[in-house]
Amino acid sequence: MNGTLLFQTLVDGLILGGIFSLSAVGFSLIFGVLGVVNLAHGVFILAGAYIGLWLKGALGLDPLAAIPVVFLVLAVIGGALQRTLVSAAVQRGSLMTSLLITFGASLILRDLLILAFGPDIQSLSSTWLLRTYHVGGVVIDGARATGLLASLVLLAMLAIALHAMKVGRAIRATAQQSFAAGLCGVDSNRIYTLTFGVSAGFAGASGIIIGMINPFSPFDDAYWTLNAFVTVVLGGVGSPVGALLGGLMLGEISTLSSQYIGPRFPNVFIFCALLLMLIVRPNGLLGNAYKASV
Amino acid sequence: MTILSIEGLTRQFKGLRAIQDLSFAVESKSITSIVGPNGAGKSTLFNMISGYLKPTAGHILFEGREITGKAPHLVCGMGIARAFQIAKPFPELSVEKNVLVAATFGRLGPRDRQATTEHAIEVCHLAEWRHQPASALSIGNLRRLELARAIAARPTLLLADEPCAGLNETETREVIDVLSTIRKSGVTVLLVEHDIKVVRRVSDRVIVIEAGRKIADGTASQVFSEQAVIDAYLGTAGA
Amino acid sequence: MDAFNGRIPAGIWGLSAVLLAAAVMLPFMLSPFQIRLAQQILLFGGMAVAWQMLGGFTNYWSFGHTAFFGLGAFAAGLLAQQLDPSLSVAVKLAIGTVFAIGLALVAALAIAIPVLNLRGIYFAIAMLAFAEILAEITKTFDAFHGTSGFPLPALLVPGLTKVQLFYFLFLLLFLTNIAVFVWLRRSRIGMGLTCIGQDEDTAAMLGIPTERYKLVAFVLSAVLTAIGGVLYGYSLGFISTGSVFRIDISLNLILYTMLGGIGTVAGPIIGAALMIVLTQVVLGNLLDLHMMLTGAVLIAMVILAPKGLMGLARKAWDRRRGAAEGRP
Amino acid sequence: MKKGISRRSALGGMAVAVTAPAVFGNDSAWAQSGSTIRFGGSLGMSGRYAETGLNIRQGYETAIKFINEQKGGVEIGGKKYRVELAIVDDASDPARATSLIQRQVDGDVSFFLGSYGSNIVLPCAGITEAAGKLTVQVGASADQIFQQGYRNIFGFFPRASRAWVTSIEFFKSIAPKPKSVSIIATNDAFSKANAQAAAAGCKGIGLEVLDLLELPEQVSDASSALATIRARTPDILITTTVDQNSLVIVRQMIATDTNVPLLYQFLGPQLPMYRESLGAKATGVIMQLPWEARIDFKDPIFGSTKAYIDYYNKNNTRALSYHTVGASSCITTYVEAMRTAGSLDPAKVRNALAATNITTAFGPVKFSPEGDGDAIVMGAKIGQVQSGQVQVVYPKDVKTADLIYPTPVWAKKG
Repeated sequence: MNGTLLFQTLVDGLILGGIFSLSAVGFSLIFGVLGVVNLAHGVFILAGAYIGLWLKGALGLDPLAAIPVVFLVLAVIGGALQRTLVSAAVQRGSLMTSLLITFGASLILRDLLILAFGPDIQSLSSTWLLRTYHVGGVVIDGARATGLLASLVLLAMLAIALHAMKVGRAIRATAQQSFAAGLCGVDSNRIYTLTFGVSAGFAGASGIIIGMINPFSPFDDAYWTLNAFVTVVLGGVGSPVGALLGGLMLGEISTLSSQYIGPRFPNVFIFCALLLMLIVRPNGLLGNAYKASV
Repeated sequence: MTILSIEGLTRQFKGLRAIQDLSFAVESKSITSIVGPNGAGKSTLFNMISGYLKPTAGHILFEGREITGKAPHLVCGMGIARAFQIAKPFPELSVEKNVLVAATFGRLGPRDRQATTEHAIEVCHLAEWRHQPASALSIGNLRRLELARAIAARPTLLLADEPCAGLNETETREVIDVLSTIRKSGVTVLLVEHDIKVVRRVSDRVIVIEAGRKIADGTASQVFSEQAVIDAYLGTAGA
Repeated sequence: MDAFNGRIPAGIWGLSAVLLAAAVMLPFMLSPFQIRLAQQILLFGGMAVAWQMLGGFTNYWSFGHTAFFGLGAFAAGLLAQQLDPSLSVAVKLAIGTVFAIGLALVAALAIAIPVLNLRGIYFAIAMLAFAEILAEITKTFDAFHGTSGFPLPALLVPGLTKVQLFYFLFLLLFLTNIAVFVWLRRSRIGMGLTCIGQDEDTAAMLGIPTERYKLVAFVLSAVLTAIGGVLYGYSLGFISTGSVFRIDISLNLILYTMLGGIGTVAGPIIGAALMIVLTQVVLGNLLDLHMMLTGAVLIAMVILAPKGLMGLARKAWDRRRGAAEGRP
Repeated sequence: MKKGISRRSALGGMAVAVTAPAVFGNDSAWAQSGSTIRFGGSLGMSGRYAETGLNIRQGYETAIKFINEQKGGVEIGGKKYRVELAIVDDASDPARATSLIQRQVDGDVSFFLGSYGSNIVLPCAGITEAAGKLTVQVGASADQIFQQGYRNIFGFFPRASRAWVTSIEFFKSIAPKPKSVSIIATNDAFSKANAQAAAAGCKGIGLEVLDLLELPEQVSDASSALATIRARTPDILITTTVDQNSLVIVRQMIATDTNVPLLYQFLGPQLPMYRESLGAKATGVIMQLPWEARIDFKDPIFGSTKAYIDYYNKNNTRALSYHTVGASSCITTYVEAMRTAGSLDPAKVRNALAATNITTAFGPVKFSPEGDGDAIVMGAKIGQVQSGQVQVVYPKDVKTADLIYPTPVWAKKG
């Protein structure tokens, strides 16, 4: 086996995985804390990219600099969605009904994106023009490597917030309670809203990074939701580290199978890995960050 | 005649021995109580008998047949029913349906299930609530529903897990009545109970376990006069 | 007769007979477009009934039933190409259906053992993954022609137009699904499944063979869904992975069931009728925004009628009866 | 209680609103009224190919508007008609597509404008064909569509297996002569069929096909395919991918410094957005040009290609794409066939369509006996991005610039 090629493939997988990680962490958090599968996750990501696009066009704001703004906007949208619709669905029906709600919301939000920006392919910036790095025969794509770095920074910030800040601890405390149990001292509804908001914010931020690397269109949402699903199941539910691990696994499975088995095969391998993981360890490699395994 | 015999039963949880080399036999048509402080391993024992947990070592024989590690529904089908301490009814089903399910899938199968259901509801004084969903019952009623389901399964051995915990005087007396009725109908009862008064009143025999081991075995008056039992039981439970 | 199975009231029998007579006469009175709508209601409503055989009683909600749907369509379609061309299409369809049933049976048994041990959302995700795997396999390996698609032979019966013919085939499957569902619900298995839906551990403790019942329901549901796939494939005449392995088919089955009322026979059918008429008649001519409006209706329904339309109807009925008896 | 009632009545209202049109639905609204010609059909307006859908839709709308507003309708067989468009969104779902097309067939629409994707087009064609209705479309080009023996379906693009005739001739004309080619496709019907056709064509003229790499349908990472390309570099790299995937691939080629003497992207470089996003790096990329604005053709409705472009730009802000012009020309072609037939009888119009030999804003229109575009007459030209503009470099008689070959490495561009 060609050593350089193997190393190149591993590096490519790592870089790809970093992006998957960031794009999935919001999904993971909502799933871990609220037990809700957010089918609007992909639209949140794309909304982030589109808001970045608008800020760039209207204000000339650099996409990376737009991340805080995008984060806030998406956090408000996400929080509002939870407060109004998701909580109502969970109260009146079950966790399963929340699937229908988030699915409905994704249809609406996607049409709104199309209304505002059209169905065309868009692209955020020219950061991909960054240099190419050659390290001992391995080619490193500057743009994607930047994406990976940004992902790691954002994931680390989230991990710190969850562990060191008071809100973060409140979120973790809420998640550890059983859903039905009454809570002492923590307003669980507020925490749910907050979690939804933070998660949507992270989805939006990842949208910026994705938009800087790849072109995007309003119909990519299912792709990103599905990727988030896989990432979370592979890595583990509810924690940034789980998302990171899952994303990296997804990236490596993708590039390795593509390189050594055939470029058309990664999807088969990804879903087989997903099914296998579900059967062996349903809560992912790291398990559920908050609950004992089912 | 022995209906249940436990031989050298051991269960480990990640290094912790919940049950250690436990052996005893239960006489048919008796009420045998298992007592011991919290964490002594009583629930683990019940979980192993009912097929919920697999023992690490040892054997469980029911009516002379090995049932060690059998699936819960098979154990139930052989005639062992269990009433939980924390009642686990099907919340959206009515009292009657809850009992009917037990009658249908119990030892004798669906034969005479309607009559069995009626009988169990009557014995447990639940007729008044028969159409209520189980989620609407009070704790006392729930406990009797739990027993009614156990009776409806037409078991030969009933595992009753603290049926009186948290009940008031009247409710406790009702449960004791039910237990006596069950025993009179020829069912063996294996009882886990904290309330020593209850134990003294109903038990033919008492087995005391502590930290997974048997430390005493005999009639209630014998057992509760042993110093080891007084130390272990009263000492830690503080009762 | 007991608390679980009351006698089916004569009114229901009567209503069913009237509806069945109407269903048989309809295709001779409606326009082809209306028959096509009815076709879809029968097919997808009927499949939602099949989905309910497991998902309607328990929390085992399959998010990947399109796996069996696609499996059926591909099995029958690919087999038809291998069969002696001189065979009549009806024979090909019959052989294809048997083959699809066999394959679905094997696939369902194989996948059931691992996935039925998963609970709640994990079962849902596992089924989603299973469907994606089958979809990817048909696309990735050229032998399955999933990417570019392949034609299926055209089934013709003298005296009936193509839309009428498939209407009756879908009706047949629909009635089969309902019969199986009603039988299941009234059997011991249905009682057991209902209990599993309430509390699986307790169910096992009370002697219900949970594993076996889940397996029976899952396999029945899978096989009937696969037959739906066979008929759908033949009705289209040309299929690819994109036409039968569709996540939205899986989602729609759940959607129809939820909208109409889970656990009921009429629920999924009402739900299917509502959504199909909504998306293809009311919003059918809209080029934009129809997805958004569909989403809005969906949300409104879930919020306003979380137990579905049947649940709403039952509540209204109870309230009226309560008022009549002078209860609050 | 109050809440309950309002909820119930809200639902009741909803149910009535939803079911009423179904029961009392007025399908005759679709009918061909005396003085109107209705064009029906479906497009995938939601889904991955919605951008193409929108381009085609604008083409149809432009033609309809022009005919009604500028020409006051069309005269067929001595009678004046207005034209009308009744397009629906099939959402790329065959169940939905077939039922919506059936609705139009029931409503006596006789002239259909097609969708794309053979899993939609073929089941729909089954319905229109059986009802003796016509289809002219500018999207679908799968071979299967034209191999069913259908008489009433026509397409502007030559079928996939013939879409590479001009390109192969172009490869032959390049000097110094390229020796090898690699192809990147995605795992979808369109891309795969074209990749196979390209590979077959290349082999036919003695080009060695080094690799035919197939990526998943939606590409987010092509690193492994590009590693293969770097390890075994062909003279020509062909991608038969759709716009979005093409852009992912080319960007990653730049980012990983993957150089080939000639990059041929079937779709993508035609988009202004593609060229803007790549800037100077786009220089040298080759593409197929189904249509070229600078080549002027006479058009029986709009007058000429130039007049068409002027009219379009005056009325629209969206950039003109070849799909848009093609869609307008579908209607032109229909109207011309109706005029020639002097009738709206589908059978007569069908024969006129089969015999069509005209020029439109899109270019010459002539169908093969099976109904797809004549590979020579309607075949695409070859373009190359030079200084941010698309130049025609082949065939020689219409070229606007000389081919740059081999193209400079990425680092030397801009």
